[in-house]
Amino acid sequence: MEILKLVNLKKYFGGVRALDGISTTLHEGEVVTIIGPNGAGKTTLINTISGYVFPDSGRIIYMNEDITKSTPIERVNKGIVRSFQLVNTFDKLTVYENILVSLISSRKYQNKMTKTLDSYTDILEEAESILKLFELGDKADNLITSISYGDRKLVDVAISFALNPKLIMLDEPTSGVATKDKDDIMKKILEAIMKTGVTAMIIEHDMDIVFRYGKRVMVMHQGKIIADGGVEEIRKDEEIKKILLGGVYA
Amino acid sequence: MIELGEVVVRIYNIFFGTSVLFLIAVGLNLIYGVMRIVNLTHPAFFTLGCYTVAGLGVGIVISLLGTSLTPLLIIPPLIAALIVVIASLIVFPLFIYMSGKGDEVQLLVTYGLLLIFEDVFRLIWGVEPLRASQAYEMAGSLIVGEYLIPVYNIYVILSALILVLLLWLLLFKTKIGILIRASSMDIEMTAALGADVKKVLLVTVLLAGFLAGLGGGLYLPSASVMLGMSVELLVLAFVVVVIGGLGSFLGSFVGSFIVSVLRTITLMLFPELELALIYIVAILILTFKPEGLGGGRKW
Amino acid sequence: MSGKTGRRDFLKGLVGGLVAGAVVGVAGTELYRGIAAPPPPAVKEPVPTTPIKAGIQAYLTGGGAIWGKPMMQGAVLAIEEINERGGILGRKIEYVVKPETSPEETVREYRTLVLDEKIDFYVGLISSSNTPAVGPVAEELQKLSFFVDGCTDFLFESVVPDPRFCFRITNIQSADGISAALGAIKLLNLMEKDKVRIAHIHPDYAYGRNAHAHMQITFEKVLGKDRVEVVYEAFPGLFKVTDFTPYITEIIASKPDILASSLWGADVVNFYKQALGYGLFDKMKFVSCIAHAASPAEAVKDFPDGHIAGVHANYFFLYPEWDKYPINKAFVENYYKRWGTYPDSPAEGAYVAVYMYKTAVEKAYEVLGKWPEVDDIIKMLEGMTIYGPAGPIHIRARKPNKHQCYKDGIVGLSKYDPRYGFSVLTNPVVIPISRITVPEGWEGTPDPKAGTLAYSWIRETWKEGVLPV
Amino acid sequence: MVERLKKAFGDDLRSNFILLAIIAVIYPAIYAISPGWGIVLGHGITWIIALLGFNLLFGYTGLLSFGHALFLGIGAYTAGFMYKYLGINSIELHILGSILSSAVVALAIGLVVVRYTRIFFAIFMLAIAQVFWSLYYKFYWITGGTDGIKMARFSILGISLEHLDFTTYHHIYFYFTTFLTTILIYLMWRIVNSPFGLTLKAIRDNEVRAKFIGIDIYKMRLYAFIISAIYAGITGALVANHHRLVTPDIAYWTTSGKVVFATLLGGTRIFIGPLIGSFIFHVIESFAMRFIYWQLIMGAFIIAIVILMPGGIAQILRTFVESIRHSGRIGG
Repeated sequence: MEILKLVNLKKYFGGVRALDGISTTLHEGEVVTIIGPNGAGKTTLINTISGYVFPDSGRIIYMNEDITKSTPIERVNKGIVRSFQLVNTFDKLTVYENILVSLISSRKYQNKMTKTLDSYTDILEEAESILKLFELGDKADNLITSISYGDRKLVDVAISFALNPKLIMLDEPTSGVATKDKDDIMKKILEAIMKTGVTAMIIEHDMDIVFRYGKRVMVMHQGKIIADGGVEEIRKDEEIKKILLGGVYA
Repeated sequence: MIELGEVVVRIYNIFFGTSVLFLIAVGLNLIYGVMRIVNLTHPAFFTLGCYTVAGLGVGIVISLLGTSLTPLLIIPPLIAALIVVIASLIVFPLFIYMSGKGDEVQLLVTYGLLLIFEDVFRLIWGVEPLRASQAYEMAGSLIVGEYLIPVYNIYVILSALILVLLLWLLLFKTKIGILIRASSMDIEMTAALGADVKKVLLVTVLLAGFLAGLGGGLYLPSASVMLGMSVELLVLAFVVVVIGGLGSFLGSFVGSFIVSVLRTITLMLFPELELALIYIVAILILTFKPEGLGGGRKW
Repeated sequence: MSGKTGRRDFLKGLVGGLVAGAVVGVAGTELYRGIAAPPPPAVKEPVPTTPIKAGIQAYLTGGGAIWGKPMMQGAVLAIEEINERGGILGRKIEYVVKPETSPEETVREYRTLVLDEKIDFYVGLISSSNTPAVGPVAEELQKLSFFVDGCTDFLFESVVPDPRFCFRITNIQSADGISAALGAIKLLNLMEKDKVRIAHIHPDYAYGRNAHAHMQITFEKVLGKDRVEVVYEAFPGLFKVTDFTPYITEIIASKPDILASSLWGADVVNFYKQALGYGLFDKMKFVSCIAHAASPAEAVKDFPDGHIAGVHANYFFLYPEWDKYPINKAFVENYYKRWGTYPDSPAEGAYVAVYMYKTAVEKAYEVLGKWPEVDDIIKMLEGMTIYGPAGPIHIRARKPNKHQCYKDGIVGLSKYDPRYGFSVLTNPVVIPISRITVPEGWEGTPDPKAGTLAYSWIRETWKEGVLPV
Repeated sequence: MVERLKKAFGDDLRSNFILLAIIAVIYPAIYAISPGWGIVLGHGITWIIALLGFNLLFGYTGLLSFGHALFLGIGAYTAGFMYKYLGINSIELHILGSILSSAVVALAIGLVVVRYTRIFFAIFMLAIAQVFWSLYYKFYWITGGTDGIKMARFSILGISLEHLDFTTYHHIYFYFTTFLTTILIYLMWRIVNSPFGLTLKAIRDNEVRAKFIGIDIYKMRLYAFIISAIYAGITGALVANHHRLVTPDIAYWTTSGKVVFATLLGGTRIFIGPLIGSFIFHVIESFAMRFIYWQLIMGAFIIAIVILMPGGIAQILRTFVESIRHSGRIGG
């Protein structure tokens, strides 16, 4: 079943064409990795789908509904969730509380102010299972600022998962993480995606990671999708390699 | 029917009011602009300038040079500026401590300093209002139609204009000025580029102190200074910077001008509303144009 | 002027035994009222030797300090004088000073004075906001309290209509505005004018509003409503404004004959200084009810000559004339010797308050033969008349304004005096207080807008076009 | 899993109630030795409520209000008007009235101001509070201007206290307020530990992320603003009854300053902070006022505390208590 359809999305910042006519379709349960050099428009694409910026033209169809003009909150309520490139957590709260906040929001409990949290066993249980999903259980009571960067990235993703998303968009979940930990994090994230069966869109820079874990890969360059296909297909394309090398490694 | 003389006097009052408010607001904005510190102590520096002239400066000048106008116009405000610069130097370590700390730390520390200053004034100068209006009286008055206007106020207006010019030259044409402006945009970047940020901050604090001291020194002969003045000036100064735009050099001027115009108009038409109207305008501006009427420009 | 005659009668009767500097309590006919007049006991019980403790509360910071400091000095001077002469019946007086600030904090400090410091009596307060706050607390804690100022009519008309423990020394607030207006009418010959254009500038708080209302109704009644025209009114916040130039311009532009004002402290300094530069004083007469009242050496140093100088209807140190009234001379000299400055209205008020206590205790001791309880002291105070530096001062025993002190008001013309180096009050007009205040037993209701009985009383009982003094 | 919600010292109810109980027990002794200090404790207990409200907004939501005097003023004038114009002197009704009036005013103002944060919010609140303050001045024929509104002693449960001596009267006031404060502390504790409370903290820490997990920041802030205002309004009504006088001073910006400083003194990141702050602030203030140069002492205290104990006094207490517990555990 089609979950997301982008129709000719355009977004210009001054003279820069961040999105220059993006059209594509995502199906339920699909995991898409987006790659491309810096400034290709990857983050702008996620920003546009999540409602952080509005496109200059084009349409966003989500589950057969036009959400081009919906607010970020409306989209979250419909199940479109994202994480950010830099760690974006609630810094004075514990790991556990970070996840709870997210659960409160997804259950629409944020207006409940007469009873303390311990009476909401449903979200407490769910928080435990999310902690388990990301293997964060032993760090649950630590302040988010006191755990390793890699773990914070995981919490960041876990916050998104707690919103019970249908479509999750992760903006470079391993960026800034020490190389040796990247595998571990990516593995945990993908496992979570598999277990929950959520549709996912992941921006990733590290080619090794992409080629090891990716299935469908989408290549962006100068605001356009220049290739879209299986990992092997993309890996073999010399043209793409040149662009990626020019953009990332040069 | 409004006579021409009346109009002239009112415009003249507006210029005078603008000059005085500008001299208070510009330092407040300078420190906020560069250090992001809301300096509640600033009005105390202005008041210290006033006290210095009344309690020290004029006495020194008269005992050394006798009662003659020109030295009385020029020297006491400079003494005031010097004293306030010294006071700024003394409290400077606190400003270094505060920069980068939360709003609440800044509010607490600068308010604590304000309280301390008020008592220091009392300790040194006592409880009676002080004044030193020799220069104001000797400068005499000009006749405008049926009205008289004090010449001294013209001197204050001109001095403020000259200060604006000098300040502009300093900020836009000198190296330290460029560094100050750069720091106000992005202090980390400025530091990364190899500038001695601590020196820039020191210059900023001293410059703000200098302006406040000079402002107080220029203002005093036309008024008096008393305990509690800094606390009263504080809220007014805030309104000025809110109307003009927080941290904006141009905004200091715009805010001062608008508050002066508002005062003159309300006092002419409905004097009961003076204070309330100024606050209400500040609220309206915060509601509809939170960057202030200075156009949101930093400089 | 009956006020002066009364004073001369007294002076004639003043015996030579009067010690210069001592304030002598004169037992009026009412003094023994309330005590079943027993013959003075033959044997007097010994007086405790422990010191008496006085609590003083005065503005020590902010714009009010210009009143608070002399008030404290007046009280301290009286205490020191008394101690020098052996105290009250041999008991020395100790004192504790606390700051007067906002009503909330003032009440708190008052309570500390009474409950912790265990003072025997209290002298203090300048602000009209603080007496209504402290008054009920004084009644509640049953502590004999002399309020020096804070003269709002509101205190004894509605807040504490039936006081036992609190007394107030300076004249009631309404008397202030009324006497200034009457003084202006007399000294400026306003009765002869066809039309009087009036501008007003008062501080925006209870005192300024009160002065405005009472000056205005006095002008309207005495001159006739048709002959008075208000051309401008402004109420700058108390000590909130330092640049008065826009006000000055508007006042000049409205072309008044007189400018009625109750600005005081730094406000009056700023105002007249700036007004001089704009030539305001050449174009109109300034009628102030208070400018010369506190710290005149600071407040009105080079005030222009020939304008109405008000002293809050209380006291100016040159009057009563020193040669005719040695109590004042001695007070001024002692005060100057002790503090290096001339006394003013708050200093005199606090000074008198301490002596009132002394006099009442001594009189009660004479009658009872033992150190009196507070109730006995109060009985002595009610209806008492004593002679202070400003002349005779009478404490009311009956409503309205029971426990309010009354003395003749004084208004004059300003004149710079090189002997003192500041502007003084000359050509004094003494306003007999009985002519301008609600008589004892008068039953009316306070005017709803002006809020005072005095206002209703003038509106209802004064004849239009007649000068009552 | 509920264990994870267990609170450290200061964020638990128990330490709050123990502290309150200690004060309630020692209060009569202190009053007997020095009634002045007993009354200072009375001030302390009264202001806790407003400080709790302020801290919900600042410590938990991240909005620094420099105009909380606005709501203290609303509460106090509501009580004053109820007495002056309706002859009501029941303290329960005064409190109910001020809850209603401060909620209504907070709703009207909150709709605009909670759009702003940081210094803009602070100054905005300051300006609005100053407008209200100048209105209390200007409409003197309604508000009594600076003379204020004088109130009689309050009645409680319909029983008049008019004929009691002051000491008994003050004891009744003290214990009534302690009772009320206990309830309000309990309610506030539930609020900050509820899903709503955690949501507020999330907004404080990261507004953008909060928005992207679907939280309506504007609405949450508005709710917090209104609750905060109600708490301040209750203190206003109590202060009016404690002093039995309402003057514009309570709405002046220096009162706002007092709320901010007392809370910060106690500590804003710990639930018990306002409780500690209120007592310590009043003790310091009363102590400083025993000297002529009290502003200097007060100012020096403020600066010293900010620099030496940036987390407030509660933070130091917590470190102390936790270290004792910790060493106890090791020792045992």
